[in-house]
Amino acid sequence: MENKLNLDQAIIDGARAAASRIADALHSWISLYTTTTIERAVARLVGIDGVDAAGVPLPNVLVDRLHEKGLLGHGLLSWLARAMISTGQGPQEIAEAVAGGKLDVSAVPALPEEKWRDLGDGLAAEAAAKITARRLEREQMMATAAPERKPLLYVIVATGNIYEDAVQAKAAALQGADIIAVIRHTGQSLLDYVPYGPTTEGYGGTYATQENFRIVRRALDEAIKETGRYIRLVNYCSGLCMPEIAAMGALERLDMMLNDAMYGILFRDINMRRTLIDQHFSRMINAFAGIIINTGEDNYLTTADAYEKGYTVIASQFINEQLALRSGLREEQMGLGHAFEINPAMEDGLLMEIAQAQLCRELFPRSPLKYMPPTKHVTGDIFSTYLINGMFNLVSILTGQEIQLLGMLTEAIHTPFLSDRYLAIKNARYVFNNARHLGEEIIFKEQGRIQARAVELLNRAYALLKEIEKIGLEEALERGFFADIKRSRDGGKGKEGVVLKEKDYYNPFPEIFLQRSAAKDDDGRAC
Amino acid sequence: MENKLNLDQAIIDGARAAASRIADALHSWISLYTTTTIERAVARLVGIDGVDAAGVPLPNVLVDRLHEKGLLGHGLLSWLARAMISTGQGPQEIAEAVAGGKLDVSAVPALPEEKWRDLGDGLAAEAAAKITARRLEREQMMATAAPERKPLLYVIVATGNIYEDAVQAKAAALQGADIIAVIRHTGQSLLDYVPYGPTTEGYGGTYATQENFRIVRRALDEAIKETGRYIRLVNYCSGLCMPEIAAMGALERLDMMLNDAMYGILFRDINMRRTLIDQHFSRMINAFAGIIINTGEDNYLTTADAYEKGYTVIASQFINEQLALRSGLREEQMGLGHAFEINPAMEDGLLMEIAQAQLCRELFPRSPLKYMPPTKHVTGDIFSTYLINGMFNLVSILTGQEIQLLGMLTEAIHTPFLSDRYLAIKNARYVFNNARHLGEEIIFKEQGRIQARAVELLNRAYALLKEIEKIGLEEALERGFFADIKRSRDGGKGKEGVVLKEKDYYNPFPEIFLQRSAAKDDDGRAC
Amino acid sequence: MQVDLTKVKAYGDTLNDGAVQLSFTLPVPAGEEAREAARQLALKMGLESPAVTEMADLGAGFSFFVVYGRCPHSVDYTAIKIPKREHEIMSFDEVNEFVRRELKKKVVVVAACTGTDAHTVGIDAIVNMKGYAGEYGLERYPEFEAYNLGSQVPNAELLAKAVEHGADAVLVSQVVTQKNIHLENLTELIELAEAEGIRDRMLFICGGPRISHELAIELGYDAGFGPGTLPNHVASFIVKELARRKKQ
Amino acid sequence: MQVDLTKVKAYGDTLNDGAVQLSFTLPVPAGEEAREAARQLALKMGLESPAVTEMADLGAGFSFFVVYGRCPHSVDYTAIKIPKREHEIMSFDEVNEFVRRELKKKVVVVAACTGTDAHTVGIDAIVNMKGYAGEYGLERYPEFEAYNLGSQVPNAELLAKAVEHGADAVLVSQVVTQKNIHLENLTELIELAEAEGIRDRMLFICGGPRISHELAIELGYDAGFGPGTLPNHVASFIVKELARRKKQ
Ligand code: B12
Ligand code: B12
Ligand SMILES: Cc1ncc(COP(=O)(O)O)c(C=O)c1O
Ligand SMILES: Cc1ncc(COP(=O)(O)O)c(C=O)c1O
Repeated sequence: MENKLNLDQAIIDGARAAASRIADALHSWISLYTTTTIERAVARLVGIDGVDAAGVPLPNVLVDRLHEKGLLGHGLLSWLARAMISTGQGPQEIAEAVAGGKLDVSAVPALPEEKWRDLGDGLAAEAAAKITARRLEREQMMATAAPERKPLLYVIVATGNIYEDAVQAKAAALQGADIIAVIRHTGQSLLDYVPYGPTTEGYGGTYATQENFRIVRRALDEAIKETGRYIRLVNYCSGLCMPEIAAMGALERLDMMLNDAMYGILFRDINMRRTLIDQHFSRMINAFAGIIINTGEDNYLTTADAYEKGYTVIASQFINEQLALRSGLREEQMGLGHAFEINPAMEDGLLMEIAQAQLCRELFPRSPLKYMPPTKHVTGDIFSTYLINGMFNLVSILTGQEIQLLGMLTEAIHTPFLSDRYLAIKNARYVFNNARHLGEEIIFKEQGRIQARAVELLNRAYALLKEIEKIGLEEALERGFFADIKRSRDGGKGKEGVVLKEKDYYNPFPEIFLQRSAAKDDDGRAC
Repeated sequence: MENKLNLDQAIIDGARAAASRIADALHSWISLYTTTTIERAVARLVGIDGVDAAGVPLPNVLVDRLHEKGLLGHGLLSWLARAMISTGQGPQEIAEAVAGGKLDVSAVPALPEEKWRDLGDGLAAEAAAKITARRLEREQMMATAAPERKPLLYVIVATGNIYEDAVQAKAAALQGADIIAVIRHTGQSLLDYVPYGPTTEGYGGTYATQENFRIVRRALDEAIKETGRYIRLVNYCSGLCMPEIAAMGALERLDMMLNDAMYGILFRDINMRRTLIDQHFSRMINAFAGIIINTGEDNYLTTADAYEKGYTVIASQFINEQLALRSGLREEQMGLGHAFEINPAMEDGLLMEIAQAQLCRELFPRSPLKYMPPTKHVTGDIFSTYLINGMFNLVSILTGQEIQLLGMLTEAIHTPFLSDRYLAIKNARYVFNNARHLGEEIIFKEQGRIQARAVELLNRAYALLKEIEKIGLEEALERGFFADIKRSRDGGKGKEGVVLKEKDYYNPFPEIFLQRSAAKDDDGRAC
Repeated sequence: MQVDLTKVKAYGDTLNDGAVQLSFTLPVPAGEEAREAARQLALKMGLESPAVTEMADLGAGFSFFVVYGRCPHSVDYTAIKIPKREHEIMSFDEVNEFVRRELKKKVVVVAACTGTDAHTVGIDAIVNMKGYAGEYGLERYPEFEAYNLGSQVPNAELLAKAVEHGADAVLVSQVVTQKNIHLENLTELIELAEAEGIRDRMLFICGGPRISHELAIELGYDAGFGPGTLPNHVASFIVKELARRKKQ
Repeated sequence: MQVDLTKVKAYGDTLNDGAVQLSFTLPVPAGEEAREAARQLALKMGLESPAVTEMADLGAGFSFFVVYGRCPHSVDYTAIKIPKREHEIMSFDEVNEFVRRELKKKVVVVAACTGTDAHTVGIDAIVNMKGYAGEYGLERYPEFEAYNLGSQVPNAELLAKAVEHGADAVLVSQVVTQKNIHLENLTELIELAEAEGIRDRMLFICGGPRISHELAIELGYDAGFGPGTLPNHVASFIVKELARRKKQ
């Protein structure tokens, strides 16, 4: 990575070290807890699926029962292993029995660890093998697919109906999109369960369900055959069910997940602890599954001013990076988010966008940055929006971004039409091709406006990180450091789902997941 | 002007010197001739206007009679002066008498020069005073108007109906346009007369008539009052009546004229000599009237490939510059044309556009370059066209252009709608403001793609100029050096209007016009 | 150019030319038949001599069109009557002064973005201290007592809070409009309020990017505010309307 | 997703949602009444629940609108029959070979851009040596004798030259279409040819950005060629059609 901005490496190192200490502080307590959704994710990983007569997912039924009886702190898997031994049934049958009232969770007899431990480990190993198989499947498909050209073109489908989504996802792929995200229903992140089966009604998007994952994956696999390119599928690993969605995604070969450490706290008012615990477990799954995560710093600039608060994005990226490393994610799996959200009416705004994008590029040289399009300041004038999106694309090719969320000309109006995506892809292809090597040809004036802005952003981010290191991330969130949103430490949804681990808490997955990441690659980095 | 391209000054000087010798060669014969339209322009300058019963303009009636009788080589003004003395009537009455068959042009008695010379000189001085008054009027209005911001926004109106044009011109000015051109009817340039009065029917544009000039000037003067900005009016000083239109424009306070030395030859198949003689006289008028001319090199790229033949634009600009200097035009009055016409599908095409635009800027640092938008490769996809126009605007602000012809989103479809202009202005304003100082912040890599392209263009232009110097411009036009169009020396329309000047040819205007230009400004340059 | 306001037509470059631009997608593959289908669709909308200026293959059996044509329809502009909020707009100081003078009590407002909608920027712009575009929000008005419940608030909870705080006005924001979810949510709120017998005890005001005053009135609200609304617009309406009702 | 081809509707993001986008200008000043006028105009085109997503003041009493709405109209795609040039397209070599084999004489074409239209790029693309998009033009075909008269050629002059050269085909280009000037010009040419009794002695072929084969047939031409035409398309048509007529 060329250093075009004249950055001071000591400040970069200082910022990273501060973020590391912030993450360490969080990790001093994160591992003490589990949550209802972590345990449900475990249930899903070992094959429990389906719903009861009332439509409640079986992982919820089972975990709720255990929670009611105060048994969750031991870990679902130890209970399940014991139940399997005592009933001679498999995980799914046991869950069905509990749901049908035929098995009382407290009726499963205690057994010494040696008796059930191998069974539990075996179940986990089997689950891990399934995930590994999907990861290898992806790697193989990618190896035979046409080589990728960066930035990758990322579009969303958001019809609310999974069958319509599938049609549109495939059409977008045929038009040239590399990455398709199925946007979620507005309300899903606050549901403390994952809906079941294919769904055809949703507002602002379609429910993330395992069946829906499968349906779109199938459509995109067809597109992969037809285009010879690998097409990535994305969903949202956020809200009250991050670990479960990570599990589902790992099993259905999703390729990317929106999976931020703080998004749920800030934008969904989910309890801090709950979110920080859940993100860790979900990220371990993503890391193991070879999934690229997308962080959500871009969202800060939709509520806070993008020029004023540009530095908060940088600070947050450092924190997200450190937390991600602790979950076993490689830098190459960290789609750190940033955005082109400065008011287009600002004089020299484009220069400021260039500075911010180039800064992200230089600070996180190995990460496939996720660059978000203008959304907040675009209007119903679809022509202007189309143009501004083009300038966004220009900054991207100029600064070497990798994951390009395409701006939609109707951003201010409705979730994208089929034709909006077509036009967006056409826009990006034109700009990327027509300005392909502009980045190589252009040098920024020493201490000019662009360099000065980048330096300012970095310095302010460093100052913020030092401040957060002092007060802790929780306090920083209470004071509204990010996104201009204040969240109290004990407020927010889902805190009742946080459970202190008992001494004998059993969950073999983290170890399995982190093991792989502990292996080193040629550069001596985790892989 | 910063040198961003690492150009070799010796080559620039060489190219300019070659162009100068090409112009000298032309001027060895240009001054030997007059043309019907030059003499008609003289008639118009001294106040002859209106049409005869058959609708033929009186300047034509008079000049045709003189031409028929072989009298034109002496110059219309000496005849007119003598006719005034012999009849005691004014120019207009005399013209009317000729048209009405009441005065036979050969019946005007010969008189020794001392008898009519003062009268002739007086008529010319009076005409010059009128033009000077309009020039001062403009200068005053500009002095009190809001300061201009470059690039100036230039739009066209082209309804075919002058009243509709006036409404739209004013609306465009209110929306922020700085310059309004009224596009001409498709057929006008081949008319060997200037239509008379207001016109409401035209295809592709509206006839240039003196009354039409007045109508739009009035509408724009209203806009000047309402906006506090000076709004420039443009028309086409080209075709078979260049000198007459220049005269009309000078009298009606037009501010710019499309006025190229070769456009008529190449794009209208007008006779070479006719065009080269006419352009010289018309440019002297424009020079004296303080009008900025716009040259037409951009048009070459609509018939020839813009990437392959980019250097022909540069060569032609050097020639146009030298010819313009010989007509008394200051560099500040030379809106040398170039264009953004490289196929948008070309990889790194934007870099090539930047190179060409920056090159023009550095070669002609004092000239208000006229930068033409993409036209040839845009399509009926109005969204894409809007975006490409935005990239054009970006190159303009990046390279310091001055006169920005705004691209229309419906370029491939129809002459502009009112809303097309609005959107075009919005596009330019956004890009210029958002990237205001980008040019100052960016340096081109030494010998990178951009610099290499600029050097290649300059070298090839220099080679072409040396070649033309050898063979003469006429031969170059015969061989299709410009626009991929071949024109034979003796072909083309209007050659019957070329008249060898007699020894006693009388026309005081060139001297008056060139006199002013001979005055020097602070920098020691003609002003 | 003299426009006949009883017969206003679209304007391209000549009065009454009726020029309009259209774009749409058809679920048929690109080709001459598709182009003709696009033309026919434009004809069905009444357009005269529609020209398909762009046809693009979108893959998967879809094609996209840009069409220009001449629309013969006209609108009687003179007959258009828009229900408008009648109260004039006052400044921050004027509003507070007005409350002190005319209402003589603090104005209580309870605000939320309801349903599953999580877009708080709009309601925050009106209510939060900081305000919008340089105008302070209602929280900053000394004569207002404002409660911002945030986003994704169920209608029932909003009403309960309104009663609890003795609200003079309920402010509700709706941004997501897909499948008209905003209309459903807004209707439900009014129905609930009526069922609870509190509809007339307070003002009900809604806002959002697709809300107009007209629409709000139709839905049974007292006022509606769309894009570009500033806090003092809302404050002015509330206090003037409260004063008007007080007098009755 | 099963499309009913007898009732094809516009597609936004759901089958049969009828979504279309419109933009236009109205000669009334921007304001709530103007916005409503825009909405009403969309309603008159039959759109359901039209939403005006943008209104801009254009100055001088005009305003510009972007509208989205749902178009209930549908088109019977199965009933669309497009007159098509039936001859298959041959390559440069195939055409020349065909002429040698079937016509046994050089094919003479006379081409021009007529009236006051000066756009030669299109006709040059078809006729000149260089051709277009990598395809050689007719001048380069050994079995063709092509005369390109250039632009702004009066119809009468074109016909005279066609007779003079014994043309097998007349090629005419029209690019400027404002106020349908192209239709006038093209009609005049055919009328002149009929008046002179030479209409059936040669093929009349027109082309240009707004020309379709269908339109050309309507205007009395033998064929029409629109955007994207390559020289060999035209050459193929000419030689096959000449051969067909020869056989009759
Ligand atoms: C910012 C934003 C977000 C932020 C919201 C952050 C936050 N805390 O608010 C984030 C990134 C979290 C977000 C998420 C989503 N968003 Co969003 N988002 C936007 C965006 C870019 C801007 C909205 C905005 O802030 N506008 C600025 C404010 C000031 O304007 P305003 O809301 O109109 O408010 C003004 C007036 O309307 C009025 N007003 C508004 N409310 C009220 C109330 C009262 C009482 C009064 C008096 C006045 C008033 O006053 C305000 C000031 O003038 C729009 C696109 C766009 N450009 O409009 C999409 C948009 C609204 N989002 C959309 C969607 C679909 C979503 C998601 C559902 C997508 C997903 N599944 O991930 C999620 C989930 C959100 C949910 N559950 O509701 C869609 C909605 C489509 C539709 N028409 O139905 C849009 C249009 C984008 C798109 N084209 O797809 N979004
Ligand atoms: C290049 C160009 C010019 C050049 C022309 C140079 C030249 N020697 O041809 C110059 C700069 C001189 C010019 C001038 C003017 N132009 Co012009 N010009 C264009 C432009 C940018 C491109 C046209 C073009 O070359 N297309 C490329 C060719 C290859 O495409 P094509 O013509 O469609 O040809 C293809 C097919 O249609 C077909 N075809 C065409 N003809 C024929 C004939 C036959 C027999 C066959 C088989 C096939 C065939 O095959 C070709 C190859 O596939 C268009 C805008 C645009 N982007 O389309 C405006 C445009 C055509 N011009 C326009 C106008 C108004 C003018 C002027 C009148 C403006 C003025 N008053 O100054 C002048 C005067 C010209 C005149 N008297 O006619 C308008 C026409 C508006 C309308 N619809 O009526 C346009 C659309 C621009 C605009 N939006 O205002 N122009
Ligand atoms: C990191 C991240 N997670 C999640 C979401 C949205 O999904 P939801 O709010 O439905 O969880 C976003 C929004 O774009 C996001 O950036
Ligand atoms: C220099 C110049 N003169 C004239 C014209 C066109 O006008 P006309 O051909 O009607 O003279 C153009 C076209 O853009 C031009 O560039």
